[in-house]
Amino acid sequence: MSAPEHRTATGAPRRRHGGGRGKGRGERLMVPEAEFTSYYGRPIIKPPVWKVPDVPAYLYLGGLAGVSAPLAALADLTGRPGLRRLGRIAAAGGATASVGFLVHDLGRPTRFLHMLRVLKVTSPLSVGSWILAPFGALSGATAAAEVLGVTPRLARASGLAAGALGPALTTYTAVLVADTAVPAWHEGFRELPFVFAGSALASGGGAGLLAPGDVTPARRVAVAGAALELAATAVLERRIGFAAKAYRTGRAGTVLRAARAGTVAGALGALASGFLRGRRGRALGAVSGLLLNAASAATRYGVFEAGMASARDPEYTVRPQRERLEARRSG
Amino acid sequence: MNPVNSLSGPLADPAADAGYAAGHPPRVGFFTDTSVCIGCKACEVACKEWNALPADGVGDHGAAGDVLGLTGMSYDNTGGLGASTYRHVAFVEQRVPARDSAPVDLGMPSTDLPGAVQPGADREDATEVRWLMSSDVCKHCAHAACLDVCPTGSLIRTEHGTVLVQEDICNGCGYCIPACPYGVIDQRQGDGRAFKCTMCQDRLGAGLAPACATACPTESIRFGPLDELRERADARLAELHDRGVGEARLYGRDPDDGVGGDGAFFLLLDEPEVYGLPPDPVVTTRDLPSMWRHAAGAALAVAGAVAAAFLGGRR
Amino acid sequence: MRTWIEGWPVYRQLTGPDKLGRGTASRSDRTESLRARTQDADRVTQSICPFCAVGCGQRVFTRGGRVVQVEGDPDSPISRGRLCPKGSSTLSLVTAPERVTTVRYRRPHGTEWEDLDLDTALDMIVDRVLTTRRRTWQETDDEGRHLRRTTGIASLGGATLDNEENYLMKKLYTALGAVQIENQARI
Amino acid sequence: MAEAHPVGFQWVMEAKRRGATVIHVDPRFTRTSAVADLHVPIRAGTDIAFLGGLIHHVLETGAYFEEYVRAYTNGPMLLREDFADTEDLDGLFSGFDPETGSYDTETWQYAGMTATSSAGDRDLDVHEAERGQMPGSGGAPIATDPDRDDTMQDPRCVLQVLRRHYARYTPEKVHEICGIPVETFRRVADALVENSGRERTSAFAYAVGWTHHTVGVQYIRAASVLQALLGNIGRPGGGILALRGHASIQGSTDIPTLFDLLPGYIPMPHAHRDQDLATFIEANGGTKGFWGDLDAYVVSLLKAWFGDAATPENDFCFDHLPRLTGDHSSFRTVMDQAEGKVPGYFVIGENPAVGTANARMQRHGLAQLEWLVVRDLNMIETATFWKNGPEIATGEMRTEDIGTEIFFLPAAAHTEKDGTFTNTQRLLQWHHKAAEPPGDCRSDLWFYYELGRRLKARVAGSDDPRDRPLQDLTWDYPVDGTGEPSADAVLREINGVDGEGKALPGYTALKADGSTSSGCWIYCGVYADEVNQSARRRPGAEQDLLAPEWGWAWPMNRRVLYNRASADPDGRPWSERKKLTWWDGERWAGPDVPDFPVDVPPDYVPPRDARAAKAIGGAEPFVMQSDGRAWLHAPAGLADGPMPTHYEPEESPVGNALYGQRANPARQRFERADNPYHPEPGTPGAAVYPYVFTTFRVTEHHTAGGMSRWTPHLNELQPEMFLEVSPELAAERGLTHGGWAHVVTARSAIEGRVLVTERAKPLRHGDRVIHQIGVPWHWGPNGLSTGDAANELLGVSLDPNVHIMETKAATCDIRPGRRPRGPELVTYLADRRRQAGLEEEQR
Repeated sequence: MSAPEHRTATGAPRRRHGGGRGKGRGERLMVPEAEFTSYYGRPIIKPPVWKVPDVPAYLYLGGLAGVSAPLAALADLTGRPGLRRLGRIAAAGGATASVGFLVHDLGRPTRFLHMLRVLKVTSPLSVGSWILAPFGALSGATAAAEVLGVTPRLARASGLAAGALGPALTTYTAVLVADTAVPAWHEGFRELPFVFAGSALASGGGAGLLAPGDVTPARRVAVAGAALELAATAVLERRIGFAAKAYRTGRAGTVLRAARAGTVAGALGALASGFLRGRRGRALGAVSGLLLNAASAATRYGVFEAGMASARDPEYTVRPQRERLEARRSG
Repeated sequence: MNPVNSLSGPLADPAADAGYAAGHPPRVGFFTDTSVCIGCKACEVACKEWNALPADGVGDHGAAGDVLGLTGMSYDNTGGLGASTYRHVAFVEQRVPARDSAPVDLGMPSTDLPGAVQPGADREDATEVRWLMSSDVCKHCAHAACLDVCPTGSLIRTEHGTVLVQEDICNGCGYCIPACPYGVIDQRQGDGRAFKCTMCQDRLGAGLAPACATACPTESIRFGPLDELRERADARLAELHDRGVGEARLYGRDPDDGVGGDGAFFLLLDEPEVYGLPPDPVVTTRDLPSMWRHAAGAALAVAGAVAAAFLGGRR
Repeated sequence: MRTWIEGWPVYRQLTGPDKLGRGTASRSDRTESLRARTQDADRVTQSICPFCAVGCGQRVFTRGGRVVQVEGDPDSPISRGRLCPKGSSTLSLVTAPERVTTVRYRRPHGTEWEDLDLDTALDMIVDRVLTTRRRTWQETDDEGRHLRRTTGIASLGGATLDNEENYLMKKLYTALGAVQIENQARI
Repeated sequence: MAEAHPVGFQWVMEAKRRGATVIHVDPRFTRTSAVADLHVPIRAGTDIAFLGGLIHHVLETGAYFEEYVRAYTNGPMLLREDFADTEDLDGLFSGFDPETGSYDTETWQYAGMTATSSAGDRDLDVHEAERGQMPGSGGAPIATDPDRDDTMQDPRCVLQVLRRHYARYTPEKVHEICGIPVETFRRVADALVENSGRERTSAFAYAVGWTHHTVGVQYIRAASVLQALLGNIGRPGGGILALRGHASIQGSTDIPTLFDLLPGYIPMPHAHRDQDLATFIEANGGTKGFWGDLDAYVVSLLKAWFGDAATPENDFCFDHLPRLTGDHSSFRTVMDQAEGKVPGYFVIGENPAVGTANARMQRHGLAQLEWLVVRDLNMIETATFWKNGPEIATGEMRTEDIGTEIFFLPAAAHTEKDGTFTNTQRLLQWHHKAAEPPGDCRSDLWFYYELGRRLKARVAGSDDPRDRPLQDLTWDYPVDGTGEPSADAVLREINGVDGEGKALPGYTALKADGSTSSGCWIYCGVYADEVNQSARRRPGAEQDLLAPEWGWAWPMNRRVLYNRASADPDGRPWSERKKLTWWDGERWAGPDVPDFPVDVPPDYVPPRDARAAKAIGGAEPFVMQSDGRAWLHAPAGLADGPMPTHYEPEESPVGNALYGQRANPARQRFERADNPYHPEPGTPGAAVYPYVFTTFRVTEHHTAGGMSRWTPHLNELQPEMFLEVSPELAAERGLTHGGWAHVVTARSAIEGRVLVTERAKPLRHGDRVIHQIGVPWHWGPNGLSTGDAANELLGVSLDPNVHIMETKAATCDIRPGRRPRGPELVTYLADRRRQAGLEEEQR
């Protein structure tokens, strides 16, 4: 690798943030911006080795499954067989595919079962595995019963159990990414669970819009989820300081802007579909549901990319820490 | 006695915290004194020879991925720590004012170096070059994020208070990699598992020092019980300060820092980030209880939202 | 069954002191059986580093006749157990897969290497030495000064040769009358 | 030192920790500079000006150790009236013959000598031009005490001559020549003076940065003069320490595979009409000091080699030794090879195809051989030049045209054989065999033993007198089950035995009557008491700092040479802090083995007819010198002047600021088409090669790479050939950091990746800026990391004393981008040579 950035082998290039506002222009800055130093611009933390689409898909599908399961369970209890059927299949399919992507992403896939070797509350992935495993079994059994049309009582019980686990499935993934040294993820550890919750609701609800019969609860879930996601994202970007740049710029920024547009459009469409009768309403609902799911997947991918970008650029690591250190020194 | 669920703050005995009975060996570590490092890289080679690590990148010029071939980063053609590199010697070249000029604090990165001379100008007498070298290694944190996030129990605390990847357990989930605030651990291409410094766990068991510390010609890398190393480091720091080396500072020595103190700590001659180290690392799991609370809240919101959606009549 | 369940770290977490699975509960079989390969060496041989002239002490660990580790000899008052990167690479140097371990022969004007038996090679070299020596012998120079030599056979040795090797070289060459005997020491 | 001898450098760091000042003088800012208290950048090839400046400072400020200088150096000795200095002759000493390019050294002698000067001069059969080849082991034989003035005020005394010689080496001149600011120079001078004297000592450490010059020997001499003036020789913490680069390079000169030496620095005999052993001894031995026993050393050597065949009647087979007729050094030989005059070549653990200056000439030599034997661990370039040498690529050679028959025999590694290495401090250390060599790999000991055995068998029945030496040669060594001869037995032969076959205790036991044998007199004692002393390994922690029971140092296990000088003339330590060897009333005492006849009291005055060791006065510590003193002025033994003088390198960008004589007048040059030199500074063509380059080594590789370019863990650390340039030079030539550039000389062009570094600092020379390029040494076409070899760039010009080449300073050009490839390279180089006006001149 050559190092085109450097004119010489001299180390520690010092980069001034907020380019163009340097000393030479006669401007007087209110607070002189701290210079940022790094080791040849190399990242300080290691960017995750998690692959695309494996991990974003795992995050998205977990959310979809986690909302579909309670949706199906309650649809079962409230006599909405269409929603029940679709929810059960979405829950099981999402969980299975989610596990599939997770295993595929492992460096040693044959050692997948090592995930259940220990139960570590300090490890969101361990906790998640212990949620995902029973959830997968329960939702799988439920869906099997649904498809085969057997043992509806058992299916109801297992469906309820899966439904109870489902919400946890939607948000542990937020802890999973936040419990890292990746600045854009860690700094957002308070907001990310709500972003993921909202995004999961939007996708689960959105999927429900594809079901035959009454999909009102799904529509409500979708719209509420979209609202939660948008609100939580807005809070996230406002509160996490310098790391917010990772969500606004680059590929992550582009993807997240598209996701937001999709979410807004999908939510509006879903809402509107409630006022339209017949096939047009159903069709609009279905399109909105698909759009919401696409947007939800894009949100996870955007969050993923924001994290990757913040891991690759040492400035995300150094600046906040340096500021913290200076504040501590002076205060 | 440590609280069993300690996630941050000082931790007197990490091994006890991990279930080792009283009478386990003392916590050991490295004190790397960069003021006597000559950048010879014996540590890198001795480590790779002992641990039978593959070379990463010979003859491969500029392929994607890690640093291969000549990097242009002074004499550092290693780039950083990685799955096949448990020791990494950083080389930093700096132009600084000549030592005979008025003293300046070289450690502060917030200003341009006083007296810096532009290339091309006559630099006779005005400046001199400072070449910093530092052998980086896994910090074996008191609170090790890599260990805590590991879902398989592959990463463990050993009886020596160090952090070890168990190769027969790791399934390559990769979680430890972004969890490390220092960017130490990494996944080995073609193998899939994560690797990092073991502090030569096998050698420790045989009563030997790790390979790097054994080889180090100038005792820049010292190995020993952490308590002794901390005393030695304090004395060395005082000595350097007495000699007017005001820029010397310890890094990772303090048990009150964000990771509960490093098992491998350093004496540096400039700010940590100059060497590629984070200036104020915090173990991510410090915030884990709060994360779980927020996640629980959000999950409840999900549950509530789904439940609420079924309220009222059907349309 | 009981052993099996005890082998499951979750069980050990629940029943032992390591509730969080950070240490004792999670240890694997491999970890429990880790041993330094120097412990399993049949023999430790004291040696000297072959690179520069500082003369650092080395310990060579062998197992089954194969070198398994080379590291600094702490007894050496010169090096006190330390080695530089080159010295530290000695294991790779002596066990390199690229190391050539058979005789290679290139015939005059040949375009490829050929195999050759070591014994045959020695005899061929003996032939060459004797022939060349006879052909290029100088008994006296034009002024009648005694020479009793050949300038047809030259030798250039590296400076990693042992003293004993240099001694046999100088002794043999001198008896052959070869004078262009040189060494890295001049280069 | 930190770069190439990191483990030795631990002791420098230890000293620094205890308060020592570490000063690093080097054209480049290296790892050593990084931890030194002061780095002094110097223009490559100007160290004598710098050291001369220090000598000037010490003499003019009276900072020399007067008592030491008076008693232990030749400072008081008076020189002949007809001696003329460089001050008088504008850079030449008296006695220079411009036709032969060599000196008649007679006028350099002391006044009042009854015998005429040095060995060579008496030896009328040896031609003038061959005298440089005579190493002058014993220095000038002195028959009587020369005239001297112990007040050291006489204008003809050495100290005053020295003062005049260095009068113009002022700090300002040092600045002008070396580029070292006056203030920096003063800091060095002050530190050196403050740390020398009774209570303190300073040491100089050097490596090939000092020896690889056309004035290399005089570099070391300059340090010797300075250290002798400061009283820093023979005392703990003092000295001039050669940091040698190979495990047994010291051993390779002690037991030399060098053309001009027999074991123990005994000169090889020269062509002669009627020289017998006695006249050889007379011509080369001294009358005083330990060289006075040369007869015992030579006879014992001949007994070791020819055994019972060597008798007093046949002069101990002295006539079996072949005779020299001048320079048969490696470079001369290679030129002869290139002309087809040398059919056979053994290359043993060496890689001249990339490792020796003017590598192209080396390969042309290889290509003209009839047969070549290469023994090595790896498939080095010397064995593969016919396949992938640069000349194959340029079309200058075709594989099919190369008639060289090549035997590549794989060698055993040090772990696979017993033997001794002699390290840089003369310490013999035994390495034990740890494993069997794989496949056809064999030790070089096996190879030569086997070669000798077969050769002897083949000539056993011969009646050709030429074969007599071979027939008489002792060659009986025990072999083990694998056929490996016993290195232990060889070492014992080197040590030597007495008439009863018992191992000798030391060289003082050697006899000239044929009753003793010893393969190398200075190693005699390594097998004392029938014990392989080199294999002693009492842990250092159980011994004092000298660790006398670890290995064995020649001579006689002494760790500090000339340690008699650590005591004053009366035998008392100069200071308590720096005591090492002293007279305790009965004998010389102290932790080290005294480098002095142990029971000769300080007040001993030898009788006038005493000779050899008996002629050493009790206050004359330099026991190998014929006058017992350290030489500030060398009355004999050197081919290029009695006092070090600043000369510019063969190629330098500027003229000599001190004298009209630009470069060493006695240097060895080879004006050949395949060895073109650059135009002198100031001539029109000089601008074609405007920059200075200096070759260097990095920690991660070993010399020409034969032992490091096949090791993955080293190659990943320094994976590519690179060129170190300053930002200023990069700007001037448009070089990009990380990009390619090529360095051009009249010999060749090599490419490398550019490392623009502020460690490289342009130097001022008057109103000129001198740019210096750092070119590492280690690459070649084979191995895991490959690249062009620095030796392609270098021409061959040699130090006249030891025939070592100048690699540390030469001129070049540097251009962005890769070098031309294939035949284009040949035309490119020729074009540049034509621009420089060299091509017409040469062809």
